[in-house]
Amino acid sequence: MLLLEVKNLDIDYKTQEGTLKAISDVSFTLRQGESVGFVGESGCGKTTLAKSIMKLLPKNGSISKGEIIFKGEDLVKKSKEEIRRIRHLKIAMVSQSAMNSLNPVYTVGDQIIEGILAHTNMSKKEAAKRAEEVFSIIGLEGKRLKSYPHQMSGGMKQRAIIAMALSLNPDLIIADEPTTALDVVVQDRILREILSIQKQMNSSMIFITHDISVVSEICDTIIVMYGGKIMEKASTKIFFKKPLHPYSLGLKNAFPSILDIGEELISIPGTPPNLMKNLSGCRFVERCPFRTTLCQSEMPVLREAGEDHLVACHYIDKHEAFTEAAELRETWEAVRSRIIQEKEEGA
Amino acid sequence: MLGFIMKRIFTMVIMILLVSTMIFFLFRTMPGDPTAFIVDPSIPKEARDQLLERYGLNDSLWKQYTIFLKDLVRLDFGNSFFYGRPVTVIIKDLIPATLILMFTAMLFAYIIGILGGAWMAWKRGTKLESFGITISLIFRSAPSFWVGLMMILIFAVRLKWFPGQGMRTSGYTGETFREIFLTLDFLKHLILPSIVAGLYFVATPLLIMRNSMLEVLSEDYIEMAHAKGLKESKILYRHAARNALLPVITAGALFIGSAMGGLVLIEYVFSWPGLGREIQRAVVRHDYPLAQGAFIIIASLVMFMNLVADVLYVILDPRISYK
Amino acid sequence: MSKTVVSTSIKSFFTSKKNSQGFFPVFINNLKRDKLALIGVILLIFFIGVGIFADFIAPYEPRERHYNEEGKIRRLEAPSKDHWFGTTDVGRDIFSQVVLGTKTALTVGILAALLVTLVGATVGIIAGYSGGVVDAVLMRIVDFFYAIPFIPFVIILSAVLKPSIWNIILAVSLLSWRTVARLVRSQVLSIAKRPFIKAAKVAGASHSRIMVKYILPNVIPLILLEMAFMVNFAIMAEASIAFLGFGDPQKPSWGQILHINFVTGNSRSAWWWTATPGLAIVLLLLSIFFITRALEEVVDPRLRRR
Amino acid sequence: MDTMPLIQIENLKKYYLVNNGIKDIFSKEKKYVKAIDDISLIIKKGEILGLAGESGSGKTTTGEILVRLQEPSDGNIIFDGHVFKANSKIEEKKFRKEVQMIFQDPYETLNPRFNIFDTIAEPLKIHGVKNRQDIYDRVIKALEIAELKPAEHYITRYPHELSGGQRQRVAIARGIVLEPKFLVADEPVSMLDVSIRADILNLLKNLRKKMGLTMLYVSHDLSTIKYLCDRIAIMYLGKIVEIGNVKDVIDNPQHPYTKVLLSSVPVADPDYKRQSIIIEDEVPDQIHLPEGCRFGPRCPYSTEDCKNFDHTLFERRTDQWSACIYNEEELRK
Repeated sequence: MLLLEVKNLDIDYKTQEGTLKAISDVSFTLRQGESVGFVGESGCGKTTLAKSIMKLLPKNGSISKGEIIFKGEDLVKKSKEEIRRIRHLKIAMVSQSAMNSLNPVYTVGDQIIEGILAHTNMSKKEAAKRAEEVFSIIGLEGKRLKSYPHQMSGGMKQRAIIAMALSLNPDLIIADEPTTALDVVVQDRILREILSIQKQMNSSMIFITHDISVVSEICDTIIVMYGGKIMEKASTKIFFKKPLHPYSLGLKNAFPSILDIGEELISIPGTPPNLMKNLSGCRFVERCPFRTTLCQSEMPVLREAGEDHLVACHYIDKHEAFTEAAELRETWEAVRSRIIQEKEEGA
Repeated sequence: MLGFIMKRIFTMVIMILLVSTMIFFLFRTMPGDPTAFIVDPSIPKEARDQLLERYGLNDSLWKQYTIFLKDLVRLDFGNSFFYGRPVTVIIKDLIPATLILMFTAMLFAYIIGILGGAWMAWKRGTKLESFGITISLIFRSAPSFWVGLMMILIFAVRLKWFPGQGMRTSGYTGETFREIFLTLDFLKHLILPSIVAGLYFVATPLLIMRNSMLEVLSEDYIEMAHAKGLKESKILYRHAARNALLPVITAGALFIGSAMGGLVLIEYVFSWPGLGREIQRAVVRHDYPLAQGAFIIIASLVMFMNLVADVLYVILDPRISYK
Repeated sequence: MSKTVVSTSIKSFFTSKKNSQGFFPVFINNLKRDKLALIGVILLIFFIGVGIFADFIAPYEPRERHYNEEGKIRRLEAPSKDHWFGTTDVGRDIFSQVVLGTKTALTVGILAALLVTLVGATVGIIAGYSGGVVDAVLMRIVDFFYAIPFIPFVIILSAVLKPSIWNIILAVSLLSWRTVARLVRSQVLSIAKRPFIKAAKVAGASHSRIMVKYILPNVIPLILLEMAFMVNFAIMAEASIAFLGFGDPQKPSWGQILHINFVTGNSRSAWWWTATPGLAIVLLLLSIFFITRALEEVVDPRLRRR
Repeated sequence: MDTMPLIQIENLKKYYLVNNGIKDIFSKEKKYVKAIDDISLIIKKGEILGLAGESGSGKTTTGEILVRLQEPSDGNIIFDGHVFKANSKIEEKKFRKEVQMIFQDPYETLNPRFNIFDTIAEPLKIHGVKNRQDIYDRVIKALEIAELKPAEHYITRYPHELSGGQRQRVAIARGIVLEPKFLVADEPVSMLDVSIRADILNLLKNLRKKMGLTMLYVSHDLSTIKYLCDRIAIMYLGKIVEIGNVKDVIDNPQHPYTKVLLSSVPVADPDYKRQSIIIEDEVPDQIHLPEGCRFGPRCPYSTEDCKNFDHTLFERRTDQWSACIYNEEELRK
């Protein structure tokens, strides 16, 4: 059953310099119990996308087009009050900087109970009991509910935030870089806990991260974003064996792994596109080693490239040749010289 | 907590000593007759010599200083030249009038300032906000004494709504605290000066609350509160305003000193029989013992209120440990 | 690239200091957007003009007594064609007094503000950058000056010193540098923690070089903002002191006009005499407050663009 | 490769006094945070040493002491034959010229009020280079080595006009313009996007090749250390717990803490099953350190003997030293 269906979503930010098209024409679906990982560089729109689902965009941001259908209803059309009732109860958030997501002047318990009371008829006592339950699920002692955030370590705070998100058994959890600020040992444990709870409760999850390896470990599906658009979507099993989009191929080269045996890392030359400009072609065109004139004029749509595999590239059929060429350093060096040359011409 | 308060009281006492010492030496550097500040130059020579002896003014500066400190500890500031009575007795009668005016005005200013500041931050970017800012800047630009004069002109002289001077109608005599301060007559006299003082005070909490609110509203825990589906009013007051208050209190503590100064002017304009008016009169009358005593008491009051603000801050912010 | 081309371009690197994120471009840009700030600039220019040319603008000597055709003193006359702001109880022209008062207000305001920011910024930068004992000692001194109530202190001071605007400037400076020092210090503390300061240290920059070339430029906007506030504070302080009767009797000032108005008991009847000097103070201070709004956005980028 | 040590650290300590409030003034017992507690290290000429550990391990403090951003509480640093004792200020300027540092945050590492030319020329000016042509040439050269091409395109820019990766390159150009012998890089890529991290890592590798630089690379990210470094030292609560060649340590960790760290790193391969060791994730606070082995309370292998352990490094395999009383076989039991 489809839990969430995002259709042709456009999100703009109004800034002094003009309109920034943070998200353009993004569509994807999410099944009950499925977890999908969004990866991409900073500014690719992944956080904006997550916030838009909860309608938490900053004041200058707005959904200019598209639908967000959650359990059959379009969230874009809902009133503020209707959205308020959905937040936390149906869609809960584990936010990016958990360190600062707890109000320093209230105890952690108060903040969890407050969220429960806002959506249920529970008494304060019952809510406190529920808070204790979720604390034990996530591995925190009940007496910790009486702690203030500054009395807890980073890992504990992150756990408290997760407990808060779980407190009403939401259908969908949106986790925005939930472990980025944590040390690797703590990160590992918390990721395991998130994964096991999500499977236990059969809730769906949107997981946002810049760390592709985390997605490989905890998500069923991966969505690669670039410049406000989806470049590739696939089940993680397929994607990590056979990425198809040139950008994904580049990422694979650039990513150091602890298992590597000394192959040289190759980065993708250039910088992401300026989303203030009116971009007509493929968003990756500036940095793509395989571009043609078609790529510069026309944005490719997401197309089926295999089972559970969608790619936004005009030349999916050439992917074998691309994969081979992408492993070579020269392929990307050519892009670098091209960019330097363009700069010199520009100057 | 007790330890923290003890520590603060300790620093306060040190500060009072320092300020008093500064005043002591300031008077000693006075051009002309350095004894004039403590012994009325107009009294007969013999009596004068006796007094000089009494205060050790013929002794070394150090000895004089120790006598000054001893007297300070006993709260003995000598006799007023003008009234001929002990300074301590005169000041004791003036303190309640000043404190009542101060607290009424502060209360008025902080309630309006905090609510208004929170509201202005919420209305960020609208016409209402610019209007609010402009109004508060106008009040910040207007000297309190001038606003007092204009208020008297309009509300006391032209409209005759309120009395324009003093704190009781002439002819009324009261002895006890209750007879003086807990009367309708007193309240009527209190209204104009406390409004003027309140308007003078209000800009500080208002503008700081607004800026602090703006900062707090961009914090992650506010977004989290939205994500939790809390009602807007709850986010605004329980989460945002509660945290935004902290800088207002800090700034409030620093502001008390200048607030006290503003009060001197308002007391003067409204002939309000408080410490502020008396210090002005004492200096005009060359009544130095009274001026010195009043100054030390005013400075001590300011420091005491600073202490209250600090304690309040510690109570409101659980992050501060008061070990 | 040929050698000659290089050397001309080198020169431009050493001389051109264009900074697109600089202070004035942002400030000017804010002026364009913020109409109140623009009004402030116009008003301030007006007041500065009046202050500079006060002696030409004032139609009469401020202490000159005016008589009507019948030879009587023009006592307490409401505003008229001859006397725009009316006359005092002894027939002096209030307009001339207010115009000359502008000069006093601006002199006190600007000089005191310069002195205060100079001392305050120096102390703030040294305390914030040095830290440790130096910082602790300087900040205790700041605390001490915060404990002294301003107006009462100036009253006492005027009992000791002769009333003159120089003593008022001195008193204002003595007691207000602490505010600037405190604010500058806290900003320096946050700047000093930033890695580009560490990088300068690693490169071997001396403490004085870091303070002058790295920290100072980054606190200049704050210092200018505080300077503007200090101008206002000093003008207000001078007016207050003069109103209490401790002003410089030689220099006509707005506070002094109000002092005479009040002690002669005319503040309750001669509204023109009460209102006009006060309005002058309000307008001058307001113009500066309006300008500071545009400055504030330069100092605190968080206030920008929302 | 020259095997002479460039840097030798002997018994380095950095303690911070904890000031807890008024009561402590009267108590005699002083509390310290032991950020670095008696470490000794050798960095050979031309070597890149990786320093790894979680936050609070003391790795950044070590880096900052090596460039003298902080003064050590105790211990010696011998740099290129010169001994720097704690709190000595000899030959500071000469030392500054030979040791440079790259910082983590590319957005904070450059003075927002300097353009790129001024930023890179600054160290030259500080060290008394006056000739304008000379300054210009060296700035351009540094930019080119840092692969900011065309260099002329960048010199008039201000930091806010550049991307994170470009800023980090500017920082590197500033670091190498004085042609130092030793470079400390503190998490230089952790705030950069994945797609450009490799560029900076490759650049650092090339610097060694081109300029013979010796480097200390401080990072929590074991995979970048594996990519870049020759040797690795693992720190835990102010102590070095394991040190050795990168390949040896990562493929055959000897210390239980190293094993835990390595097993916690996620791997971008859905089929790869990590063997994972679950431990208590709360690190003891740095004031009340556990007795004996500091990792003892969290260590899955700990025994009573660990509480009496006096920190020593044992050579468990060739050139691989571990601070655990048990060797590999004993741990396996």
